Amino acid sequence: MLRTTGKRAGVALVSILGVAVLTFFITQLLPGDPARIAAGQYASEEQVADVRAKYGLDQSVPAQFAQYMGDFFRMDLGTSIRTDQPVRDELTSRLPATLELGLTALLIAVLLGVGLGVTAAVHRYRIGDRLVQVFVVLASATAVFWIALVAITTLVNGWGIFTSPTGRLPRGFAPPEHVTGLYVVDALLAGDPATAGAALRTLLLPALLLGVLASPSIVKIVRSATIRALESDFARTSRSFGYPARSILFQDGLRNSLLPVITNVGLVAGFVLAGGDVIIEQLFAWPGIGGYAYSSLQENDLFALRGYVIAIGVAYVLINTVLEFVYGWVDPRVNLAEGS
Amino acid sequence: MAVVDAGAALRGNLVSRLRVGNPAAVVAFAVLGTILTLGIVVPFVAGSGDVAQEYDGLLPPSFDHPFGTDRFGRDVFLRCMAAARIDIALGLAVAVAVLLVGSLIGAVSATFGRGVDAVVMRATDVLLAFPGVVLALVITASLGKNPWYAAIAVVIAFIPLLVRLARSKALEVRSADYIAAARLSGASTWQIATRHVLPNSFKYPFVQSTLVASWAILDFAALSFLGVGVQPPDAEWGAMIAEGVGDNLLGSWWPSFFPGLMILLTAASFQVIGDWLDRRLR
Amino acid sequence: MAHRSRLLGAFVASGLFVAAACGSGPASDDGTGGGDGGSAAVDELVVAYSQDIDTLDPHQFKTDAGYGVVGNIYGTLLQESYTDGGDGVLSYAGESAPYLAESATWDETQTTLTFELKEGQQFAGGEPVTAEDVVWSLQRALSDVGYVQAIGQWLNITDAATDIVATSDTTVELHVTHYSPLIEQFLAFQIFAIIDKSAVEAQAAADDPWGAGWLAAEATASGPYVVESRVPGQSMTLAKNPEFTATDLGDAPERIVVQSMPDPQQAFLALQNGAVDVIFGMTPDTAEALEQSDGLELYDLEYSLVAYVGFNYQDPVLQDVRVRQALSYLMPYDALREDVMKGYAGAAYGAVPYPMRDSLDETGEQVAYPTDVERAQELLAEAGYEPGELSLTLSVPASDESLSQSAVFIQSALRDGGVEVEVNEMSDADYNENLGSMQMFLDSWYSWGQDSVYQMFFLLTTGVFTNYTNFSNPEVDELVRQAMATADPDERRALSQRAQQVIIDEAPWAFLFTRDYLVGTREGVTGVTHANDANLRFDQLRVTN
Amino acid sequence: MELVLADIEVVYGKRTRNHAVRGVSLRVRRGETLAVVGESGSGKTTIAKVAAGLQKATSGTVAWQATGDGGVGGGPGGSPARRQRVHMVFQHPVQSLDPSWRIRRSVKEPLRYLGMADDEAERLVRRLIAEVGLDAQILDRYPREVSGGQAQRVAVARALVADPEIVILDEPTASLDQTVRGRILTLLADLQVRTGVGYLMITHDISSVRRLATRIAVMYRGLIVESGPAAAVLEDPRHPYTQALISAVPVADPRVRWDGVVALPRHPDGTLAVTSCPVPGSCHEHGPGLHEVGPDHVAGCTKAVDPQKAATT
Amino acid sequence: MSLLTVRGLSIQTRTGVSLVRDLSLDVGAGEVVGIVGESGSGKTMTALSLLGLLPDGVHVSAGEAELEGRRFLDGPRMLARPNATMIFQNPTAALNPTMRIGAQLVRLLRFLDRSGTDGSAGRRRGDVRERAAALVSSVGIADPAAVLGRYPHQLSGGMNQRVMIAMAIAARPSLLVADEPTTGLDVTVQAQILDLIRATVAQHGIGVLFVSHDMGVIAQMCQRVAVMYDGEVREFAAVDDIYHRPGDAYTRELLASASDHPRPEEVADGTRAG
Repeated sequence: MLRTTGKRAGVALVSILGVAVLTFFITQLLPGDPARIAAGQYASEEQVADVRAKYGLDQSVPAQFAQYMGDFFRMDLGTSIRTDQPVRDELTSRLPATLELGLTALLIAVLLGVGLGVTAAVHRYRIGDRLVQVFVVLASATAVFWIALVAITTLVNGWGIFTSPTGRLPRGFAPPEHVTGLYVVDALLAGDPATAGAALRTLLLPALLLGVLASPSIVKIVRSATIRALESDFARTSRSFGYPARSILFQDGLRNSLLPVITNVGLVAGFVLAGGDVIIEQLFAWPGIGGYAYSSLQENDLFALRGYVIAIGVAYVLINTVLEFVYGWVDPRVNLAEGS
Repeated sequence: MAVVDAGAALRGNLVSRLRVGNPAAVVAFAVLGTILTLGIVVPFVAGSGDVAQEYDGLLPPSFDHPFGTDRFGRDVFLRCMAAARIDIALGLAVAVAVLLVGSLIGAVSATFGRGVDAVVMRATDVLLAFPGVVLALVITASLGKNPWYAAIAVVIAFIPLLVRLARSKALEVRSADYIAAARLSGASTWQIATRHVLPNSFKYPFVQSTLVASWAILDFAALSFLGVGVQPPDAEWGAMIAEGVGDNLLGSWWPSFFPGLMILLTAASFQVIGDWLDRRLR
Repeated sequence: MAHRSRLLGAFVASGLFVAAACGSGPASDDGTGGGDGGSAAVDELVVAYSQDIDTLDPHQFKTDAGYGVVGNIYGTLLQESYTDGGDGVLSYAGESAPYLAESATWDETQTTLTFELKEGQQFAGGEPVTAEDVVWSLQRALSDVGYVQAIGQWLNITDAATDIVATSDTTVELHVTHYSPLIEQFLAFQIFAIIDKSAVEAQAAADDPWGAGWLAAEATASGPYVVESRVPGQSMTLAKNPEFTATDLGDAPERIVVQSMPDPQQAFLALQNGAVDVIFGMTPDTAEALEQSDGLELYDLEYSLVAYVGFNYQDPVLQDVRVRQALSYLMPYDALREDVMKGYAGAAYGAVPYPMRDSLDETGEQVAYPTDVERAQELLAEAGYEPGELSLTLSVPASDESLSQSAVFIQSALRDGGVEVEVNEMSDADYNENLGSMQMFLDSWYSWGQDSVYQMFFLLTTGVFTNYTNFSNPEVDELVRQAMATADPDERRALSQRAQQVIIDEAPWAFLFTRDYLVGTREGVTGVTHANDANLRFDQLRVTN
Repeated sequence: MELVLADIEVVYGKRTRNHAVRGVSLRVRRGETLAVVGESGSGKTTIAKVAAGLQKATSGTVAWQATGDGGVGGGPGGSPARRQRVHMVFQHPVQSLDPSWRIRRSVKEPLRYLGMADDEAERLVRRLIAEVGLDAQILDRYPREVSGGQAQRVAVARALVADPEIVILDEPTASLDQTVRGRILTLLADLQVRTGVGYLMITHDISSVRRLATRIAVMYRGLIVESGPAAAVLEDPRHPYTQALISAVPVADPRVRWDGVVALPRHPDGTLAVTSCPVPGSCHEHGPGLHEVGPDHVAGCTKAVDPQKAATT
Repeated sequence: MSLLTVRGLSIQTRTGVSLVRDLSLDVGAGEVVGIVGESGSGKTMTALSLLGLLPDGVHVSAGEAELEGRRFLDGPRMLARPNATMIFQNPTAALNPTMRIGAQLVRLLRFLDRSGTDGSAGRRRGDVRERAAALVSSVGIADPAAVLGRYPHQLSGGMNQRVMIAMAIAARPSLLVADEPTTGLDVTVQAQILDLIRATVAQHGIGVLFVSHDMGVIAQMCQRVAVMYDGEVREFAAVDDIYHRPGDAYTRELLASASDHPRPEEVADGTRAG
């Protein structure tokens, strides 16, 4: 157990290092002269040179790389060219918004994915299954920016079901006291259900869009795993004893199909926290790190973009490492060391 | 046995297989075929709709303009069809590139093992640590705004996926009994790789590449939507949606709705075809 | 989409402002125009900007949103005076009034300007505003910490270290080489904001003596508002500064929420459903939609914000004046004003368009090269280009909807005239970095103060770094130089107009149109400032109903 | 020619050091069948792979020795094509044929690598297919289109087509039905008579051993615990494990009373307990040496020399 | 009177392919009746149909069956409690891989308690684990506590089959259906499992329907045997008659192939689809 833990941690560490190195070299290719951008359009050559020196951009690429890796190990992501603030702080301050959106979306994706997957498995090869399959194809072929647009036009502007996409809280509500940074949670902790409700209503539409579009891979996996489990020898054993259908579905079917979901959650989290998030945060004026990344890209803000990419890469590696542990803990078969 | 028209037999066979096997696949082929045909034919016949103020701006869908006109007075239908060429061609090109490069790297990794394999696996680990769109976004930003760069970025983003798949399938095949038999028959490593491993493991990446085409179209549209892919005023579905965002919110839904619908139909068709191939080939 | 509004292009330029050569001494009364209304101070106003507030350092410039907000947090020695036209708009009265200063006095030689500070004025942190703070703030402005240095020469100060002096705790002297009315105009802008020296120095580091890192995110307000809270990337809430005593803030809104809304349509919808009270800088589309909505108000403010296609003189093709003129004749001026700008635009006659003072065009209707395809083709033929032979690249900043839409129309129109154009949409960062090296580019520019000489100096005289076309004409250079040294308004106008005519003939730009400044509000919001710097003064906003 | 495996050790896992095979020596001659018998985990499959050269031994040698029979002989075609020494027949016949190749190409594969001209190879393939009792039509089919029994015949044809010295049979009938199983065994015996090929048969199935083996080696936990002529080992097993193994086979005759099954203590995970030797003072104290218990018959048990003692259980 | 009577059982797939045709057999109380045949002969389908376990797309098309005089058919189980239970080939796969053995036994015991017809209703929860341990030790497992705490993949096939037998017995069935219960197990383990089945059957006096392809196992386990080929029963008779006076050609072939000595004519007749 200890050895596998060490090995996994080692692999994670190597991946994180790789993330750092790759990020450096990709962002090194970014067009434009970051120093000139930082110094501003009206800076003299001397000022630009000063800025270049300040950010260490006057050094050779290997020297910059050494500096960068040193900073990386000190968890220093540099200073934003745009705002002159430490990138780490800027990311941290925006992270709760992204986490609130991403985690809600992830929750929706998992609940929807498991629900539909199990439904399809129970109704396998029949009409219920077909309908779920149609959903899977449509949801995985839908462009997130398009459906977000359609949803805003109809659900928000047309029928007023959801609040206007102007950030995390509608007008008239003050952000709750910072505890977790998740408005809904913080508002509930502060005993302010009205604010919590308003925050949830604002959160719901972007989270739903992300969650629904992220769910197909979970549906597919849950469906096939549940079918496999329900058609397995051990489910047949359960039927031979005459266990009720519900017991077979939960104890034999779902219990065994949730395992592959765990590994898939990593991929879904990637979409929800980064891929789709950049676009959704743009469209919903959501003040998270996705919007930050996009602005940084627009402004060729080398350090901010680099910080974002590293943060996402590292977070992704960590998420997957944690999931591997969870998987090993949940699935007895993975942990072979216990056997002998 | 009488001489039969082999082509007709094959066609009949294919159609009947499709019909019996999967009505969804028939629909998917039909949809994709229609879009592709229109994408090729329409621009020749009616122009590619890139002339501003050819018509009045923001006319709603009608008989003359089935998808309406955009703010520049261009026919949205014509532009959607002109875009179809670019999007589908790019989706397919990305899929083929990913398939070839990914399978090659995967097969090499599986064949040579050890050092090469370890390096390739760590590299894919690292690449997979970045969600596809983010990776593509950063790469495009680095290379510069250009549809080709965006396509390359999408290719790079998907390659690790195919490498993984090709490698694991190649490893699976390599441990099969018939590989042992071939080795005992005197086949060299190269002969085993080219004659047994590749043909038997190729179909999995091949099936996957159909899905890659679907995802590539989505990602490419997303990049264009974010402004780093195809640049307006060139027609591309994602870019068209980006252009139509404002009009959409102010009540003219058609300039952005139809390109999105095209993406949906095309990507869904590739998905269905992928699922169908998956079932047929396994 | 964050910085969709390409107003950045204009306001990058707005860092450079010039004041009209009118104003004599300090203005008469304490006078701000003030809103009518007379109602109690409104509790909260939500103002939407298209960008995020990225820095609070008044000497840094990144976005117009950040810039506009800073002006409400920091006080200056002088401020603009406004006249209330009764239509909800407060217009610049053409002179400056004391603000944090009690008085501003020139000596007889007009080389020393002495400021007496108002008594009892404090920073939000509680520290008194002293002469030392003023000196340090002005020195900081003129240091290399930001871009303001570039305008420093216009204050006629030789050395900031020795020419800005505190003679007592409440007295500051500026020693200048010679008098210029521009000096007072400058000092009314937030680039000469008064900052709490001790607070900043407590945070300054060895490699950052001016505390740029700290000031970017923090502010010790000397102006009417303090930063109450901030959600990065989303909003900033300002509250009335309790320490501010320079003017009476009695009727000013208690709280201003500055909301970042990158998407103009979203902002408009938010205004419609009451989530937002004021939109600063609307697009023509949303302005048009707003005018068709009930319960909303559009403030359509005319400015000399000129949109133009710049022709790079370093390009061999564009060096030929016939080509430049031909291209100018091909531009679809009417379509741009009507279809892109939805009529919220005027004609631009030359580089100094109406309503800039001293413009050759007094009505805003003249066009130098009206659309004329035949004439254009003749000129092209003279220059040796048959239809279809010429193909050019037009760069445009993607974030400015109006400009990128204009590009589509221009591309189409030029194609009709036999010139192929490839449109290159660029991010703001790319675009700004490549200004000066692009073949043809679409840009818009606004000079604070709307002064013709200033405008021509920065855009069209040889060697100036914002001369993005690399236009170089000895006659223009000389005329501008003379005008800058001339105090007499009539003589200055004559020199300016001669230069303008040369520029029109040379056609270094295609002079497309002037853009109106569009502020949308819900009904009853007044006190919108038609300011020299095209910024809102939050303390002037009122709500009546 | 004779295939000689000497002191083969195979260890899996660098850290876990799982001894799959612990010092096994074997020899297989042309014309004879050596059956390696054992239960799962005994290391018999590993031995097969090592003998085939598909896996490297951690230590020990695999070598060919001349036996004086000249190594020349009438192959199926009487051709001097004998350049291949060893081939193999696998447990799962269909899986041992490349699914994307027609049967013809699979059977011909060894000949192609020997550089034989195609028409000659075709003749040889057809002859072999006939010899394994199949119709030539089957050559145009794909593996998925034939039955398990047919596929195994094809596999036998392929194994023999290049006229090897030794064919390794890895559980050749384990996945086949009872009646097919009998026919394949008969075919193998028949082909051995005709071609003089030697078999190294790996199996857990005692009844197929009875049908084919000339010699038997019993493996247990990576060791050979007993080996000798088939009849001797089957009729007079000396090692307690061999006795348990043989006694456990149910006899297909209801009149034969089936009792006296030797129970072997096991751990819950199925591995036999180390103290499984029913005889006190077991070989585990003295090392697993093999002792001569009869003509060419050895057993790795100190008490096995005295059948009286060993049989008491 | 026999315990189990099956008359005219036919099983078909949804597409009409016939898997079992007109099968009749009976099992007496305390009797072990074998079904022997090769793969595809329909023997496993017959066994599964009796417990309503036919896979999707396969159904009983005709026939009837009686257990202890009560009629039932394929489909939802019609009996109030599982008075017929089954053990399977590949016991490791027949147990839920994500539940410890103890939990699976407890699940079964609780279920049996709830269904309550074995007179044990209302037992307290506390003793369920003890009963589970007792069950496990009753099938010859030396260290019940250790086995209950393990997952199926941590136990050998033989051990898992013992657990399956314990579970099958826990339901106090009158009929045990055993579908190739020792196929895939090592021969020495097989001997022990077969011993256990014989002992258990004798102890509880239940009838067994024993499905196998192995003529040796059948010979040693059963009193009567049905020989199946291609969905039909070729011969149903006492085991001694089948082995020594086979009335059917196929039975003779089976016996021949199972014997140690080859018959020369086998080579000639080619191979059948396997």
